[in-house]
Amino acid sequence: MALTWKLSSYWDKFWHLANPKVFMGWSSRLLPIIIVMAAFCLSTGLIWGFFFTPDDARQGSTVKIIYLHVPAALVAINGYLLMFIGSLFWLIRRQHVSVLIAKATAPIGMAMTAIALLTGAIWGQPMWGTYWVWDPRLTSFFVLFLFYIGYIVLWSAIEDHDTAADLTSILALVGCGFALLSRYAVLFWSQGLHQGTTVTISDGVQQERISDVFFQPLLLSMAGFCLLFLALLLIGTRTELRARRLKMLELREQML
Amino acid sequence: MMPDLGNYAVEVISAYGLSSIVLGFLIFTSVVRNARVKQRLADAEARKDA
Amino acid sequence: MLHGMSFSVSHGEALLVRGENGIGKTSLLRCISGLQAPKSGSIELSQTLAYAAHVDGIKGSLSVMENLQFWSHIYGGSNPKPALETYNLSDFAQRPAGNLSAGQKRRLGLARLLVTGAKLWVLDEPTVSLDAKNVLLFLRVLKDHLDGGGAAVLSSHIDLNIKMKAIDLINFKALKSDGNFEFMELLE
Amino acid sequence: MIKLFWRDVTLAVRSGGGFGLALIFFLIVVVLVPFAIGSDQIMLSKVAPGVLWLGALLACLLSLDRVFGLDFEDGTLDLLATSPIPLEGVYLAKVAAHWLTTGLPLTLAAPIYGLLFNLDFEVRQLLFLSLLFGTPALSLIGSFGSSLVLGVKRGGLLLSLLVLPLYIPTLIFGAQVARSAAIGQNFEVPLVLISIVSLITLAILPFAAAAALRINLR
Repeated sequence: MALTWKLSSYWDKFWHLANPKVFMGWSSRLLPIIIVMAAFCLSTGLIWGFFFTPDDARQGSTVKIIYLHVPAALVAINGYLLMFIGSLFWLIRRQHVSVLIAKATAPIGMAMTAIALLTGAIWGQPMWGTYWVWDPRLTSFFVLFLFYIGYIVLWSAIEDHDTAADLTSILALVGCGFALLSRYAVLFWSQGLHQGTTVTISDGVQQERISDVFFQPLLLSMAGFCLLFLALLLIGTRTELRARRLKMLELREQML
Repeated sequence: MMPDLGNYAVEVISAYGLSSIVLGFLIFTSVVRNARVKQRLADAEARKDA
Repeated sequence: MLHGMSFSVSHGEALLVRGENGIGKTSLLRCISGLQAPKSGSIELSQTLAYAAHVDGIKGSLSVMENLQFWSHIYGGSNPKPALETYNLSDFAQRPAGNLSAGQKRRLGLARLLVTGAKLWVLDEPTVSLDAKNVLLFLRVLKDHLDGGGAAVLSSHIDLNIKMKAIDLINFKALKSDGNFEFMELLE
Repeated sequence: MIKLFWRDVTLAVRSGGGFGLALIFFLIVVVLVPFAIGSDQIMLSKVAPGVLWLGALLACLLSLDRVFGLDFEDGTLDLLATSPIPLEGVYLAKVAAHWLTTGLPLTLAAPIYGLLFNLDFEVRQLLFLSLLFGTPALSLIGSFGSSLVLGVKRGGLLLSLLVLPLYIPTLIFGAQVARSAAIGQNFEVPLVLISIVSLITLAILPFAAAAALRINLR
């Protein structure tokens, strides 16, 4: 019994973190640290990868694009999962902060998907001879890009905040299911051209036998991208919270 | 200092260039929007208390 | 939007919701009928409910009879004929509902209430676009409904001369209290 | 619920526009293809299964905003929401009515339109089969989309933007079945997969759509 009691107190404390005022508090303290760490990891990772790693035997210097493509792809996929979780918590507990986290994640996720697509296409160009190849990995990122756009457009299409939050959350939940379905449909649809992705990460980016010299800078730039994502997310969520409060105040002014 | 990028220099540079443009735009918009909303909120709060 | 109110309606009673336009009458009625979840507090419904709003939900390309038959099936198949007679729409039965007048459409909407056989009627301005004769007709039907153990919650601008409890929605600025009903304020 | 289904079917038949429009749109799209791609038979027959599937999908998309739009405007949806039928039931009845009045006619028309590309019987048969199993998913997903955009004024464009990405698995598997005869692969696997997609959507979407309807009726 004691265990469950302790667990629930953690759980409540966790919810306490998500209360708007408390969130604004700890996020403002955490933000500067994250920004500094993100800047550090990003710069060292990219500079190290760009300047101090040898060319790959087969691909020549294009392998340097790896330091952009893989981290961006990683953030793009996890961004959508975060939106799924944020929407779920909104629908279950009406947590304003969690739905605003989902809302703030979308543009960042979309930008990261765009970067993954751009760098993927450019990276593939020398080997495949054309800029855009209907390769399963790139195509499923394109599908993910469409899902992001749908989510963002739905937000802007509905005036009332709570209705928009509810409907976009439902779209995110359903969209996530279909994103997985589309992923496997795309894999089924074509025989993969992609060179097998670079690092094993649970969300399906498979292992690539790459030597250590490429690996360390890659880890750093991945950390950099994730921290950048977190920083932008906190800024975005704080903006959304403030925007919501602003709208409340303006509504109240009209009513008086 | 510039590493010899061999015949794929254009690709690598354009990849980094494009990505930094997208990232730059993303960072710029989120920071600017944050500041603008912060400002308008401060005005609204001031109006409320006045 | 509505805050701090509680009331109950039992068999044979009708509750009139009064207040200026846009003060929350409709959202209260929608809240009762379950279309809108209350922010706090609860709504207990012991009986089946039929809701009727400004828009009657009548399909133009279906005939009057088909419209009523549809609703009778949805609510468990009572025969629509008597409802047509009480609102003397029987001679329009086969006519497509599209070319009925506003008043006739409103009567068809009210006839739907009879067909549903629901005990609790939630009506939003039921007498709109009805001429005096038909308003009396409606009041008689409402009275029979109440005497038959039914209940109703309705909002209306004209005074319906039926013994009815009333509840006034008042803008939160002017707060006054009377009778046994807790008062409503308009607060976010 | 069955009565709601029949009422919707009679409404669609009476108003006439409904499925006739979708069929004509489908025909136009199909006829436009040779103008776009050129009249060389080999090319056309290679492209035909995909084009027919895409045409059916777009025609299906066309008629979606009428699924809930009409009832929302004239207040019927409010009355249905307060009736004893659950909103999930209302959604399923609407989907069935949409499928019968749009999905099925498209499925029947596709093999006939296939003649324009002189596809042989086997390919047209597979086309029919894949559409038969695929169009229910198109109606299910589409109606879910139309319940999402109910409150939005000009929701038509937004509806396509939201629904088309969700159509991708169905389109891929459906076109694969239709193409399998031409490229000599077996058609059973994609056919099973498309049915799985339809079943999954049948299982999940009613609850999501009912939730969306409840929110939009607030």
